[in-house]
Amino acid sequence: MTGAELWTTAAVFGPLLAALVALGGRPWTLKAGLALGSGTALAGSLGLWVEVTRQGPVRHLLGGWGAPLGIELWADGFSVAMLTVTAVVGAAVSLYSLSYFGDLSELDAGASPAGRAARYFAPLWLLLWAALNGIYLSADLFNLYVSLEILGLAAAALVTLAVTPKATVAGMRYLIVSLVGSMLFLLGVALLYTEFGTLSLEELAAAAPAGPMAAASLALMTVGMAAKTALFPLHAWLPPAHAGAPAPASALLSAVVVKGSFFILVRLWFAVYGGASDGGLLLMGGLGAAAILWGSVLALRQRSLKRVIAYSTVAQLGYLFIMFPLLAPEGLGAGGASGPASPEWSDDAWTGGILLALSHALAKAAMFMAAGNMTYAVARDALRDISGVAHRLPMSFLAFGLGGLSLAGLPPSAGFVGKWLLLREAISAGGWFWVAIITIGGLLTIAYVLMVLRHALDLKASSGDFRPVPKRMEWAALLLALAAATLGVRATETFQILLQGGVTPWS
Amino acid sequence: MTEPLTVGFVLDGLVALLLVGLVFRLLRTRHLFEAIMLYVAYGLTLALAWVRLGAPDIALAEAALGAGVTGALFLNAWHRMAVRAGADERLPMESDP
Amino acid sequence: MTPLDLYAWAGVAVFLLALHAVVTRAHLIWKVLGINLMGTGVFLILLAAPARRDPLVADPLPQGMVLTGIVVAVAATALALGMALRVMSRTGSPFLTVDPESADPDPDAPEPPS
Amino acid sequence: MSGPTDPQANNATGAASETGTGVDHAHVRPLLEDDGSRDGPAILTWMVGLLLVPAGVLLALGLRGAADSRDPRIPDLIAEHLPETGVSNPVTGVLLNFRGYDTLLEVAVLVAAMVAVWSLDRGQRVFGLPAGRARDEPVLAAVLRLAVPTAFLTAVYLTWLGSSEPAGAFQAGALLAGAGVLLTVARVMRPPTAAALPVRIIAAGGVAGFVVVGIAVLPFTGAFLAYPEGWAYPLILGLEAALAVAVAVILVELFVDVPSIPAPDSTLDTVDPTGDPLGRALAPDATPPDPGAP
Repeated sequence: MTGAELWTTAAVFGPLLAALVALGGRPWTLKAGLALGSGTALAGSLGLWVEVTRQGPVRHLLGGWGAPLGIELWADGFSVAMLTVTAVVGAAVSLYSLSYFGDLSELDAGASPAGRAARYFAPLWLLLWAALNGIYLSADLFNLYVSLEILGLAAAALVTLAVTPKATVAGMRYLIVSLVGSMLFLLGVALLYTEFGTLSLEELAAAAPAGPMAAASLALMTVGMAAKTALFPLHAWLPPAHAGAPAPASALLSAVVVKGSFFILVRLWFAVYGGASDGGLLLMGGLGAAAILWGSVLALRQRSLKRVIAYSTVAQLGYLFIMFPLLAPEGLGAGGASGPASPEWSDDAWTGGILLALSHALAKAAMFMAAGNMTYAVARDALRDISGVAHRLPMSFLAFGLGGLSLAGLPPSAGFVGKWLLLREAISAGGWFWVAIITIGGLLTIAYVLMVLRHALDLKASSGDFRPVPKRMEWAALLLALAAATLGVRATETFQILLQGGVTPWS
Repeated sequence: MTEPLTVGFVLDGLVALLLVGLVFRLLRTRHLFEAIMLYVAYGLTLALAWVRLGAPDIALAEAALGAGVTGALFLNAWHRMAVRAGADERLPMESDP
Repeated sequence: MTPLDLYAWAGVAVFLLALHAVVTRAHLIWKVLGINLMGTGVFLILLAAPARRDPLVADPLPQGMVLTGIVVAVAATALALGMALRVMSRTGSPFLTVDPESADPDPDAPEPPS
Repeated sequence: MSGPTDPQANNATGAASETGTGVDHAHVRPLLEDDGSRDGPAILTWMVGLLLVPAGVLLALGLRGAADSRDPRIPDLIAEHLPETGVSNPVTGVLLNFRGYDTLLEVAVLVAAMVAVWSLDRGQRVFGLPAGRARDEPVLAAVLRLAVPTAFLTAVYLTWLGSSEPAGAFQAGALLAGAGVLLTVARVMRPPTAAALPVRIIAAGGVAGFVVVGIAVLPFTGAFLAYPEGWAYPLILGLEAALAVAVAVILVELFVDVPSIPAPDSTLDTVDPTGDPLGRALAPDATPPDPGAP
């Protein structure tokens, strides 16, 4: 047994075991479960970070079989980066949830919606966490499908912990989209297995899938995963679901859950399909650009706090898809000509794009938690109702502002470094369209963040009723926001880990 | 069409056709109960298809889980809706303490 | 054309018919039925299409995948039905009638232009 | 707020259909029948259909003759390594040895669905005979006396048989669940409740067994779930037994614990849609609305 086996086991099976502990239904089992899950996930991701830095990508042959008969866990820099940011966000949200759901000693009855939410948030979230870590580490197509199903069921259930009719409907819609997406993915898996006789991502990459059936599989799996990632124009389910869920669930869904299917998309398009075709990459980038504009404009038009943040997620996810065409800069000048993409991958686009995904996870979790604090305090969600809340919750206000700073891409945040790298790549490749989109998107982000801050600072219409917010909830939001705002300073370490394995780890 | 037309081939053709026909019917009908009954029939036909495809493990699982348990889950949901709609009062709903 | 092809084609037909129903039918229970049937369509393809040594015995690996898939489908169907029932208990309708996009939480706020 | 979202209207129609003597046809139709008026315009239905036809043709062409034209590498590999798995049924070998991790996650999906269903609504409302009635119904009593022990024995047999013949834990679990649902509906057995600790422990036992075995063998074989030499058969049999029981309990839970309409706790329907998503009152000391209040 080497470090790889130990740390991958901790990252996947630690949270899974913790979910079973949390199922005990007593206040202490919930706390023990969250502590065990956070601890094993943090230990696993840090251990793998060290391991991968030292010896490059590592693997764990589950059952001792290895591909193609067995299932392999596989960790490269991309996996480790996603694991780590999920662990950090997850630990903070777990801490936050202990206070948000109120007095845990009253949850035995489970009769009130609040009691049920307190009781079932932890087991659902820990199952989801195990599934996410499983996705980041999986090197097997069918295993990805099973993990995705855990992810989808638990995520939809987190939305319906909120009892309003709107949240129930939003959760149902999310579940339907998620299940249909899984089915499309599964059909793609079936076609690939029929055609190439393997489920291992690495063997598939070696087979360099091409031809009509390979293309059909990629199309099916891309539509399925794009729906789960809420890529424009399949995003309509996201704002009501993320805005309607309880605050800790919103933070997790926006910050890390959508990244699970995004991770699979990146793995498929680049590691397995070797970039597919230039035309396909440009299409994905175009959808990302549309998402940035559409999501940002709609965020500006919202009248409720959490919906602004939810639409901002639609927009920010767009940036992650702008990375697709920029990774193969040679394809940009060709104006959409199809054909195999260039094998020369752009390190700038890769590190910039993934850094944006990481910083969005930190910033968005902080913003949803800060928003959760504000709505917790006034028990209202409209922008008007949070007027003047900045004076009573200065820490949450600061957390929201710092998160917004990172989203908008102002220095020294990680969002700044990520956007700057993408911009540099776009400029050097002559892709002026992408330069314009990135810039406009940044300005719109500043606009909707300022819109929220202006309401929060508005002294004239300070609301009367105010519920005190536990300090732990304020600290959790602020710490994550600080991490997002200062990650840019320590970006070098992230670059080093992301280049372990790089864009195409199996070539 | 190089193979000779055998009894087995005709049987497989009929099973495949029946599968598609049942699905078409159950997705088009407007009556929930009818759709659920057709779903159970589809599950049992599917079990037959698994036997023909040389997968007896799956046939057993399909009959028990696919047609049996899933059919029961749909019927359970139907019953809860029927009680709400006042259409079925034979088995009353009871709340356990 | 072989008997196996017939089942694979039936799988394609079932998958697409079910997908069509999920997209176009508004009643939640039919949507759940459709999602479940999409899965069975994939199972048909998985057992009929991959290579096999003995024409009378399916490849054991897809058999394992399908068995796993059936259990996952039962779990997903059960939750989807439970959630559909809760939608009916909260909104009184088996359709997704409360459009989460339309209503603004603040009744006094000006409607966002659309 | 109006129409179907109005909590008052919701309660009123619920009460009417419960107290009314006849069948409320106006109300049955939207729930149990679908006249299609809520579906999108017909042109949309046709356009989606037309889009899917070429997809179907392409897939059908691509799959034509697939089974015969490819190299059966995996079936050969499985046949070659089956003796090392400790079982002789190749499907069981795939499920519990080659791809045991998938089976572990598959049971975790069941657990996730069960927890999610528990989180949807309070308690459980079981449809069935009044308590104790099963004894007065000779036919039902006879069926129960015959079917339940048979199902139990068959389940044990199927679990054991799985190592060599087409059977296994999931089929056995489904059979046990059938017996459990029968007993519950006949009110012979109290339905297992979400609050009962034994239910949680048994339901979690499948995943827990897998993870504990997987971690326990890690120091000896250097890989998660890699059974040590000679231990494969007993470990697989033990895991199958835990799985069968866990699957049975989870399936019964999924049957009895889905919400009913209307939910009896009317407080849920009076949640202020603009306020706290968990329906809590603003003031920390404010008492929640009385569920029994008219």
